[in-house]
Amino acid sequence: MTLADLGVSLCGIHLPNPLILASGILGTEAKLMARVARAGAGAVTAKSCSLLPRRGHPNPTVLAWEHGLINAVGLANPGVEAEVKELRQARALLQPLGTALIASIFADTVEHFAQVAALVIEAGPDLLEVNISCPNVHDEFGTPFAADRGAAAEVTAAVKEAAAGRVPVLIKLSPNVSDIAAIARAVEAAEADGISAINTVTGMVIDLHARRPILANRSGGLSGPAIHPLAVRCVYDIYEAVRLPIVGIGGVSSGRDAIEMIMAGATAVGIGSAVYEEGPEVFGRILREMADLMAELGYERVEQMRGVAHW
Amino acid sequence: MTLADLGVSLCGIHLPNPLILASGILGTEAKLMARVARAGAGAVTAKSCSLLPRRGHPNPTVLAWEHGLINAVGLANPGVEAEVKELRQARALLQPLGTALIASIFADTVEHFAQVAALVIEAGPDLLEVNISCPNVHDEFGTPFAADRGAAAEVTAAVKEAAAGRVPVLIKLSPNVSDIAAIARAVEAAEADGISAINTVTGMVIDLHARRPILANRSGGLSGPAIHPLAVRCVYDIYEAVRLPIVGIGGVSSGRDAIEMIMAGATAVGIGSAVYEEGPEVFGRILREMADLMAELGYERVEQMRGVAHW
Amino acid sequence: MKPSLPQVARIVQIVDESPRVRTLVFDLSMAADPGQFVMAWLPGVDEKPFSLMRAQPVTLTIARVGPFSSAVHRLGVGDRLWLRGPLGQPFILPPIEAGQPPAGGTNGEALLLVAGGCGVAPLHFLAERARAQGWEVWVVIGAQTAADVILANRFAALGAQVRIATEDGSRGEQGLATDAAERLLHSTRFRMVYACGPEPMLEAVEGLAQRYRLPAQLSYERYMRCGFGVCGSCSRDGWLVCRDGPVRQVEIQREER
Amino acid sequence: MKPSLPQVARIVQIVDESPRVRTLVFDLSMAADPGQFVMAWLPGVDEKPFSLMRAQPVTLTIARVGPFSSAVHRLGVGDRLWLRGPLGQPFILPPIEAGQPPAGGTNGEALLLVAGGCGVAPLHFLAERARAQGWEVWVVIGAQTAADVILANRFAALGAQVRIATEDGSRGEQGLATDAAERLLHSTRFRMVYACGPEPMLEAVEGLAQRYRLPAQLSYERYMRCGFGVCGSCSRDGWLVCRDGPVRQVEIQREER
Ligand SMILES: Cc1cc2nc3c(=O)[nH]c(=O)nc-3n(C[C@H](O)[C@H](O)[C@H](O)COP(=O)(O)OP(=O)(O)OC[C@H]3O[C@@H](n4cnc5c(N)ncnc54)[C@H](O)[C@@H]3O)c2cc1C
Ligand SMILES: Cc1cc2nc3c(=O)[nH]c(=O)nc-3n(C[C@H](O)[C@H](O)[C@H](O)COP(=O)(O)OP(=O)(O)OC[C@H]3O[C@@H](n4cnc5c(N)ncnc54)[C@H](O)[C@@H]3O)c2cc1C
Ligand SMILES: Cc1cc2nc3c(=O)[nH]c(=O)nc-3n(C[C@H](O)[C@H](O)[C@H](O)COP(=O)(O)O)c2cc1C
Ligand SMILES: Cc1cc2nc3c(=O)[nH]c(=O)nc-3n(C[C@H](O)[C@H](O)[C@H](O)COP(=O)(O)O)c2cc1C
Ligand code: FES
Ligand code: FES
Repeated sequence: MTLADLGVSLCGIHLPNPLILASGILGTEAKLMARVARAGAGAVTAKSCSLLPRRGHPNPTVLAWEHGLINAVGLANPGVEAEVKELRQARALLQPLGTALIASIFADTVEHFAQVAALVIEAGPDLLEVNISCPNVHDEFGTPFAADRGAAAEVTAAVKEAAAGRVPVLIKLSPNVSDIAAIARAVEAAEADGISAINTVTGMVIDLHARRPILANRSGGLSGPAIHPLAVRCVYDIYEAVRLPIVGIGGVSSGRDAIEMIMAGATAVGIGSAVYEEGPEVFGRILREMADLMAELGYERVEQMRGVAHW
Repeated sequence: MTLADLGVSLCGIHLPNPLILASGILGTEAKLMARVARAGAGAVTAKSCSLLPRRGHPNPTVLAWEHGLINAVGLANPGVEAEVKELRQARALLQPLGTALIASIFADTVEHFAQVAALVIEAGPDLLEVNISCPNVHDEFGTPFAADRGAAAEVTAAVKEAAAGRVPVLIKLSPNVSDIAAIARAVEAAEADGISAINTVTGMVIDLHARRPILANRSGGLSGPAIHPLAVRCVYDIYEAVRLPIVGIGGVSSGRDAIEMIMAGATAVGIGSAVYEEGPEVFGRILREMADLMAELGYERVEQMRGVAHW
Repeated sequence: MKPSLPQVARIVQIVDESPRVRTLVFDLSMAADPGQFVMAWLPGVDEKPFSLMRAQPVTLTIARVGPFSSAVHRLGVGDRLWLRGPLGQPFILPPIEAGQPPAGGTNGEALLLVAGGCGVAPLHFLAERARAQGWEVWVVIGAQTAADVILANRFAALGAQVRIATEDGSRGEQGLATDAAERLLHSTRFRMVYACGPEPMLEAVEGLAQRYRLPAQLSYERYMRCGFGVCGSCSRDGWLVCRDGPVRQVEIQREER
Repeated sequence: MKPSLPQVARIVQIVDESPRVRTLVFDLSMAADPGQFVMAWLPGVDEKPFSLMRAQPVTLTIARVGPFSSAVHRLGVGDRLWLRGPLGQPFILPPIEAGQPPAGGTNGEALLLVAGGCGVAPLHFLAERARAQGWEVWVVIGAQTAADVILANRFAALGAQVRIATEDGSRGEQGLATDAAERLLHSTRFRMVYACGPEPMLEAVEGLAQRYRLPAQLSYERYMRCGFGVCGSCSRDGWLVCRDGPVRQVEIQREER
């Protein structure tokens, strides 16, 4: 079994293997993304960017607890203009490696989503991921776009129009909803090309001596091993609901976890927090574990495993 | 610091300490509940019961994964008639220990909730917990009552009417929603006496060799350490939203975790999956840890810590 | 949390012990003690507890009595079952005092094992351990009829003294296992009584042990879900078969007078 | 996942090193090596990285330069700070070959430490370790003016050779730390060069090390969020100061001709 057998096609884009660096992890710099690509990632996602630069929240912003990470970086980013430069450089570095580049965007309004999308596409990413887990400012309760079928569909339609067929659009869903399949259906109806699931799970860690939440933002997003079965369930539910390809993300830290995601229905698998334990080299280990497991399970290609846990 | 100092009042009911055995864990038999009371619990919650007996889902129904448990017992229970007998016996066994008894009910319709409530109250529990994390059959999508403000409020109002002031009513909320505070507000408006939060988080574990979810029900409820920061966040959000007492439940397995819940706003703290590691004796250990930590932090009574993480 | 997800295991050998009972040997080993059990999962069918008949390699002796056990009986060599465990509290051998039991000897004290139905499985595992420590082991195997007597020659091969009791007298002594056990208790000095089988048999053995002023260890069965002391499904008046048991230690009762 | 939540620590001693720099000693110890750092959290204020000046007990040397460091300077003995770590890759002492360095001697090879600003903190920790292993240690402390020179007599107390360079010549040699370092490199045989300080200084030291064909270890600073290689905030062209560093190993370059 050679690594070449791990290749998959995501929205028509060939990935040398199904492992994708998730957004917000090491995706701040072109050279850092190239390093992750060299470590084995089949695609890398850049840190989500917005129209204007954002400083993000004050520290503490990222912590490791016993069963995962929690973060409230607050979507710090240099703004789309600087991001386009970084993405162009990343693209040049990734192309010889055969690694796909995924741009990630977010915004506060539907209109801004469309604007950032149009601008970021200029950098020529292979795919565009739309992070809709941010609050919807049109909504009186500040409900995140990802928690509302209508808002999620509106963003999808606006970004799709801005993309004008130049790049496939992945909509990244939040697990902090009661029915993720319903959101997935809304996003499919609005003609998304694929779905990324999941973003982080809202949580909080309080320090007893400080008598307050440790993150400056109080609550933050949980990721890593703790959220893995929750993510697998979301991918499973979405696969039952829609025909779109899914990037399964959440707590994947082994070949076993990655194949579990694929059996739940994922076409490709995002890796974020697992970088914590062993750095970018985690990609190589997971790929080796996947290849060994596929041989043991009698699979020759990744697609053969996709969705087999549904029957 | 003696254990007596750990006493709290929950909806006017005195608990010798804030630790409550959560519903569905060892709450199947009067003698088992008495055993947990002797091990140190300040209150014990019986397994949720319904109008008619239920066999529950076929096995596998309960599994331990690396960071917690996952279960789909399917609310197996002997029905309210048998439950009343068990609760009466439990009450007799608990009274000399000073441990409070909490009955737990669920149903498929608002009317059935009221009926089970009226029947179960005959057993004379100290508190009544209403598990609304089951699907709402009035809703075309089968949304759980706990995921819908209107449905949650309706159940609350119906059970409150059935209880007719004879027993305080706790509504148990689900974390599988986008805005748990909104549900809490609806439940408060419908005159709940308190809130229990949280029930399990929906998840799934797939076996690679079997190529299917391990639980016979496919998906199940995650509990234990993995969900603790999610539960703390829910309690924190609910405390900001309502004035009701809160039973904080989810992944509590140490004195630190319990105090974290209380600082987030909990009046009492549920313990479920932590029984896995060391059996009912876990209550004694957590109480000792709480007492030691309170001494270290300079608190003399549990109420002094309640909600201090809000400022 | 120590993980306890099911592990896949392949059947490498099947031995028919009787028309209704077969022993399955797997390509998996566990660190476990006699009396401990595993939860065996057959995807799409069910998950049920089974005592280890041996742990290295994992070996189960399963009677065909209902849907799940029948499904297991339909499996052949090369087929798979998923196991989680070992679970529960094991049988405990009496502490060995200095120089005792002497190799091959017993210092006048032996162990009495009383098995009914599939209760032979964990007791065979126990007999193996006990013999390895030099204990003299007596086994009473109870069954309805000759065809249901299982593992008798395996016990004999371990060097255990075997007594068979069938209700219809078609093999060994006629009567219940506990009758045969009582006759042994008359004639031999025992240190400990172990039993696994139907609950009425366990009750009778408890009575016998008390009468002969011997400590006993009895292994129980109950419907199980979690298998690790959380769900409360297997409670016997507050005693959890899965976690506190399946083996219950019965001390010598003070004489009441 | 190894947990790395902040641990509360109480200040047990404060030493003013200069008008702008103080050393805080905490009631907490860590297993850590010189060059590693901690993230220090002051609830309601901020969380920032600081090199360990000592690990047992944890000791930090902090310059008052902005909002966070000023808030730390407002703390007194008995006040608390929350620390997580140790984080990052440490300085590495050269391997000791059999019988070398001889106790108290150096076999003609010494270690050169070049410190600018708060860079003295981790280098003091390193000097302590190196001296304990018997290495001869030379330290160059660079500062703008005499008042900014810190820890000089502490290094001397360890038995290190101390050279001071101030830009205004108010103490020690006049000029940059790297000028003084170059003079030492002329006259003494060194085995390794270590440096911590402002980035232009590190660049100059790297050039010196290359010129004198010595390996170097340089410690960098960058704005940090996670401190453990996840968020990408501290990247220097793909090299993560928090995880790959803060210490960068510079091998002896092959001569280009
Ligand atoms: C700790 C523990 C250890 C066990 N060890 C073994 C073992 O080593 N071997 C084994 O075959 N079973 C063992 N069992 C029983 C086993 O778990 C199942 O109950 C049995 O396989 C029946 O399941 P089923 O679905 O086939 O039939 P069911 O439909 O559950 O049962 C059919 C009928 O058979 C009865 N029955 C259940 N088990 C037995 C039995 N062993 N012998 C005779 N009648 C029975 C039931 O009471 C019921 O009336 C053990 C149970 C426990 C709790
Ligand atoms: C790995 C690492 C180790 C560090 N170790 C130490 C240490 O041991 N002691 C220490 O005092 N700081 C150390 N720092 C710097 C420290 O983390 C903070 O940057 C510093 O305390 C300034 O924070 P502030 O909020 O007070 O000021 P800011 O507003 O962040 O900074 C104010 C100004 O001071 C400059 N500045 C930042 N750090 C220093 C410094 N050390 N000396 C002079 N000017 C500076 C900034 O560039 C800025 O212009 C270290 C940083 C890293 C990355
Ligand atoms: C520090 C950090 C920063 C993140 N930033 C982003 C982001 O900018 N945009 C985004 O869509 N997701 C972001 N995420 C979410 C991840 O992309 C991913 O969905 C989540 O962490 C779950 O995957 P994991 O368990 O493998 O980490 C971030 C996660 C972490 C831990
Ligand atoms: C095996 C099992 C069965 C449960 N059954 C019920 C139930 O019947 N009713 C209910 O309200 N909650 C039930 N729960 C949820 C628990 O009461 C609790 O809310 C949840 O497990 C989180 O707490 P923990 O992390 O301490 O276990 C069950 C949980 C488990 C693990
Ligand atoms: S089977 Fe769950 S407690 Fe015994
Ligand atoms: S501070 Fe996050 S990667 Fe270095």
